[in-house]
Amino acid sequence: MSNATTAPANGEIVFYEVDEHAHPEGHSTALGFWIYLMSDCLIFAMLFATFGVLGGNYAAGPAPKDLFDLELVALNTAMLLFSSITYGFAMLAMEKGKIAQVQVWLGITGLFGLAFLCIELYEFHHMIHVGATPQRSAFLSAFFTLVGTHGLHVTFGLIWLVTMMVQVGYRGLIPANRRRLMCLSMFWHFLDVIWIGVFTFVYLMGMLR
Amino acid sequence: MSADTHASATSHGHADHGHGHHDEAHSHGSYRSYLTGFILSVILTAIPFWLVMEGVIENKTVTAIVITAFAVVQIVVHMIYFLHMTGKSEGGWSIMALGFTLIVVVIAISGSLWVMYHLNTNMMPTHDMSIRR
Amino acid sequence: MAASYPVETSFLFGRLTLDALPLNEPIVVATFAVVAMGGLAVFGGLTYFRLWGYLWREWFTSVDHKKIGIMYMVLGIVMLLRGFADAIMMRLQQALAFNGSEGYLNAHHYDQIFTAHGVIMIFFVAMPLVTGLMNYVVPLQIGARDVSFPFLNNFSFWMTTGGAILVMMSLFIGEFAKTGWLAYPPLSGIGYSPDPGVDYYIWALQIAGVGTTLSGVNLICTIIKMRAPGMSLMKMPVFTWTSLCTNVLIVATFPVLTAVLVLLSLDRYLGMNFFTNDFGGSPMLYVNLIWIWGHPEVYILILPAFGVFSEVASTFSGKRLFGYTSMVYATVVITILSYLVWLHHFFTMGSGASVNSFFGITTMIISIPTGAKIFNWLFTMYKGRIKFELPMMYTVAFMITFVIGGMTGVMLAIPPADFVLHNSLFLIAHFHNVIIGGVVFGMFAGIAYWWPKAFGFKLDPFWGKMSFWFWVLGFYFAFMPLYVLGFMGVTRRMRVFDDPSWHIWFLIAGFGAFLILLGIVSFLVQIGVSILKREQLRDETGDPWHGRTLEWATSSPPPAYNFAFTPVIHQIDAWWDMKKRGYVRPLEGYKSIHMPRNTGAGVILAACSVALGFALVWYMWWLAALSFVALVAVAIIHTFNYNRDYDIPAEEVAQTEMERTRLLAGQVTP
Amino acid sequence: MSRFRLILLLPLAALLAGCNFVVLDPSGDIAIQQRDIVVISTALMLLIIIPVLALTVWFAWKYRATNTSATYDPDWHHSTQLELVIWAAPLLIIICLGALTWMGTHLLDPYRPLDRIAAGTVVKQDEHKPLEVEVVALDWKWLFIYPEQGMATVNELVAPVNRPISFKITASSVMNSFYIPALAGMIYAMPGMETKLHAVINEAGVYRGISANYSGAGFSGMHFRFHGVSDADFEAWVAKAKAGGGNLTRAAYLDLEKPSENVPVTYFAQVDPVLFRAIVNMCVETGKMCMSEMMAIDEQGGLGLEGVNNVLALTYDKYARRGTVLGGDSGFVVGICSPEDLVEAGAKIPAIRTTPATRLIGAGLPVPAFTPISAPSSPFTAPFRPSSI
Repeated sequence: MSNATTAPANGEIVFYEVDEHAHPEGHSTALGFWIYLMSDCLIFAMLFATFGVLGGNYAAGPAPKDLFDLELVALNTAMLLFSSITYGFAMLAMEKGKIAQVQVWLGITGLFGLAFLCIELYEFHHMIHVGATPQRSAFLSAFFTLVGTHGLHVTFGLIWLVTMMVQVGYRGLIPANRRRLMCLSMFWHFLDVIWIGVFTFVYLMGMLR
Repeated sequence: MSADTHASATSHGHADHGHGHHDEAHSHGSYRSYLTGFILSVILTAIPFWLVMEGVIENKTVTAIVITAFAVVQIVVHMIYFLHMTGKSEGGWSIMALGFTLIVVVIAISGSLWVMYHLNTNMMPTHDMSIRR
Repeated sequence: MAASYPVETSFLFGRLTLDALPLNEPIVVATFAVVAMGGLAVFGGLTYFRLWGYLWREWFTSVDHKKIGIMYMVLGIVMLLRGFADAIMMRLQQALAFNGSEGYLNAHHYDQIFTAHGVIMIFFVAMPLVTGLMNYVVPLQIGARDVSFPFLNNFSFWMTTGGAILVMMSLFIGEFAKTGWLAYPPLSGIGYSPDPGVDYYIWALQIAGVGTTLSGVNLICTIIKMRAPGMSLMKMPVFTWTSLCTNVLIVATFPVLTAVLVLLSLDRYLGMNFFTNDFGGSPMLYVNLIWIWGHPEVYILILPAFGVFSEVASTFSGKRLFGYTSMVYATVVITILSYLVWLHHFFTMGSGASVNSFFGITTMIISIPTGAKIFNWLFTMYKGRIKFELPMMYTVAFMITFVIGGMTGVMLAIPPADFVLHNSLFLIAHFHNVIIGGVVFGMFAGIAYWWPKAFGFKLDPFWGKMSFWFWVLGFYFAFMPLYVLGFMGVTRRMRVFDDPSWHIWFLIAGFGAFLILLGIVSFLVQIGVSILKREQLRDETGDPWHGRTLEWATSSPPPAYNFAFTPVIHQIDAWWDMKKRGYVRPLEGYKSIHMPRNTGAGVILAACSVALGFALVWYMWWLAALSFVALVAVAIIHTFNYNRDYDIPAEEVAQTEMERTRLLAGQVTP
Repeated sequence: MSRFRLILLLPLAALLAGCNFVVLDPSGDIAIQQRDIVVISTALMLLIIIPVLALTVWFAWKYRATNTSATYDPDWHHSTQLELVIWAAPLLIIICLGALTWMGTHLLDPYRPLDRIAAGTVVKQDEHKPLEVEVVALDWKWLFIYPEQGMATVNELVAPVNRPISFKITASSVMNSFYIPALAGMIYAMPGMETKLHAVINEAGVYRGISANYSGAGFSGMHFRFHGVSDADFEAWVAKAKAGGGNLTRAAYLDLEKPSENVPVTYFAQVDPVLFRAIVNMCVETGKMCMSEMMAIDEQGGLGLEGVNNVLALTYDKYARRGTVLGGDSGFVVGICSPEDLVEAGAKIPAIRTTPATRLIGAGLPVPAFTPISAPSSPFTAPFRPSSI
């Protein structure tokens, strides 16, 4: 009786899938994480919009050209770019299943990320030291918040990266870990994309103002 | 960060999944594609920095437009070579989500700038700079 | 009030002192006593009947979308009571405060009450009800076992609850914001609101917002990835379609709210200058940004209700939905257009005529797809055979009420008209007209419609009808006078009045609020009576309404795994199609089913978040740091747990399904 | 279902009873035109709303399950013609409303100077010189400054009938909304900003004026009386007010702006001539940099790194409690020139933008000169009357 409804033979309509298949583990993870990144993108969009509106309000204080050091920003950008390619190498190693290589590349990526953060913190420290604090003007509020939010994301990316290194060491390149590494890869490259916006619209355009 | 909630142990007996959407859908690229992306990014980053640091173009507006164009191209490069975006990943849903997000981002940013420009022009007190001298 | 700033803080308790407890305010103390006694009774009862373990194991830690959906609904209904208590206090105050009387509420309380009413009704009533309904119904409608990320679902729920808890705390510890529900600066800035009220507001919304956004991501993925084979996009039930659009809106707007509130809190905590007047900040920017979130939010609430009405109209008319395709396109068009209209909330701020007319016209354009939807429901009834069960009654009441609200909405969309109606009680009447007439009626229709699916018995019709008539009449009595008052030039958020000719209208509105109170009581009685009479109201078919969509294909309540065998879809209204073509349930060949395992991580993470929010409100930096570190640590530790699922053995599945076969055998096949 | 209809009639019945429906029966030309738009748009929408309501009730009744004589067609779910109609009908209405919106928004833009006093009476430049009134929303009262008369009042506004009034509106602390329902639509009053409103009152009388945007504890008491009077009465009132009042100096203003509720009507015979400009520029306090100056400096690229030292700690404040827990005390930017300097400079160089020379009005319509929507008797043709330019 049940076979009558389930056998796909002789053109009869099938109402139930008897040949059970669960939806495979984590088959939505990549899409889900991507959608999360899109929502994160909107947070940055708002910060960019805020910077766009308030970026010229110096409150008779310092302007970008008094504060920004493009050489430092270029160095910073380089750090992030290098970390991107090294993360890419980690992913390639993961494809080949080479745990040690993955760990090494992840470690290098982390170091580049850390360097990026340190340079950014140095820049912030320098600005606050000369008195250009986030409280001084709407422009500085918007600058510190936008760049700082990106930096905060990098920080969380680093925490996640370290966690992943531990987990890869602990469980190897099991599918769950591969999936997580892939999500982290999206996250890391997404931060790169945001940084392109930051250096173009905040730093370079700021110097043009 | 806890997006991946199904952690699976490999031992489950569901090795054979009938559905088409099982593929991890992300090609992870190759050394070649990563290197291409990287080199393009370096170039696309270096040129705008050079343009601004050296003041190559006199007109600031033109410079701004040019570096914006470089940024857009570089974002596309990152999307393709690092994020492996194609029209096919996740059955087209990724690109659709991206497209929708871009629409919303453009509406929100340009709308805000437009609205705030109006409000500022209409309402903010202004005066001529010459009195400062 | 004029405490000098910065305030005294102690290391241990921050700025929290005994003065923050409203011990000298009889109303609050009485409320607290009632809540505390109620809470103790519930706590005692649960302890006495040893239900804590059960609740923890079966509900709090559950990752089952059905249980989470029900918990969302419970949260929404509990918060409805709080939000409505605020409403009726306002109505009472406004009915009393005439002829020189100050009423019974001072500004300090009244201003908190209307703020809390708005915040609670939108974020902690409407949102949980909508999310709960989507959570419960969508996976069943698409023939899925669960959502894409079951743990995330649990976490999202507890974050929403965490936000609600923080709002409730503000009632007894300190105070809530006195700024209106969107907390416009500079009023919500530290200069004019130095008290912790706005901080409660910020952190409650931030915590709940995380939950809402993640639940949006989750449901989008579920709908995209988990549909049963054969269910193409254009074969999805309309409720699933509206849910998809709603969640797209959620994911694309709640980050905006998050960002804006972050900026506001930076102003308040760190003295930055985004929305201050000094140092180049711009309060107008806040208004602009928050409405980029705020307008789509309205559609987040109404779209699922539209979905409910579509399902209900076609089910109870015994007919396929008229114009499915145009319904879907209308929904999609509304989704996109809702991003293009935000400025209509501040036409009167002073932007130029071109900006105003652009946003006015885009706003009106939204009424075209909305109008098309109304016509679609209308022609679904046409040539149908309409059974006026409770959900259908709500649908007809909705259609009549909502067109009026739509009309007044378009009036407000015309800038010159808005200049005389904005911020008046006309505006209040308008948005209650669409929110009660649309969202609330929609949620009640949805609850009545899907209740038998969730619990296996129908709701009592008598008390349902009582509730319906009280709600509908109460709505008209409560809000039609506000339209009238709007034309008399009365503005919102007023505490006392000096024009006696307005009094009668406030009395009528107060009477309407009283009727709504009876409506809410009847609703609660309805649930109680139905539970008592559940054996009479029992439905053993799983399909009490002769439904059309897949959720009616399984038993009521559905088993944990929803469907023993995944259905295959050939048509829209898949279940109707299956019944028509004489489907046969497979009765053997059950396999073990792979399911996610319950986890307490969501509760713990949300608890850490609430502690973090509370600490930040009161400047208890040690607690903030501690709970933040705990939050990160628990999240990381949770990722080390790889063992997150289990299998329901085939024998158990077979047993459950046999039971259903037995029940069905006792029925005449529908 | 007929019960619904009865309830719908309720507001109409009340209308007939003759309450004070000021929004529907205003006394100023601008508000009258705005009322007309409300009425026209409602009529346009009722064209579609009434059939929908009727059909809903009719279908619900006719196709009820107990009526087995009605046709039942469970598979009827599509009709291309019908779908065209249900999309086209709202579309047509919205096209009409859209045109109405476009015209109305431009013609009734509060920034736009009046071109008529009433239907049929065109404004003549020499004859109808607008009365200037500067409005300041304070916590929680309204300050009206009459620059021509050199006087100011609190919570009382008087204007001669049939003379255009030109309001400049700002606020001292938080957002409010300036609204006299009988006169014209509302406009926000915001600190550090200046909004404008042009209006005229056509009938003598006493009207309510309110703040339409919630602004804190004293909000409910923040209303005033607006008197429309004859020219002679206006002169008499000015004389009376000037006889009794004090002097609104900047110090007096700083005292006045401190929060107070339900403030009685007060007159000031004299006003510091730069007070309003100082309020808008948020530099009433001595030493504070004016917004206009700050913005001009910012436009030139700021004051450079030295600019960071240009801040002093706040000593005066309305509430005396600013500053944040982690951000420290609040300060202010030290001004380089005083408001007087600004005015002086402004007198020499016509640079302070008081006229709407660069105002944004949108493309479609040039600033004035044809009769806006007038006769409600011909509501459907009026908005589309050809321009007389």
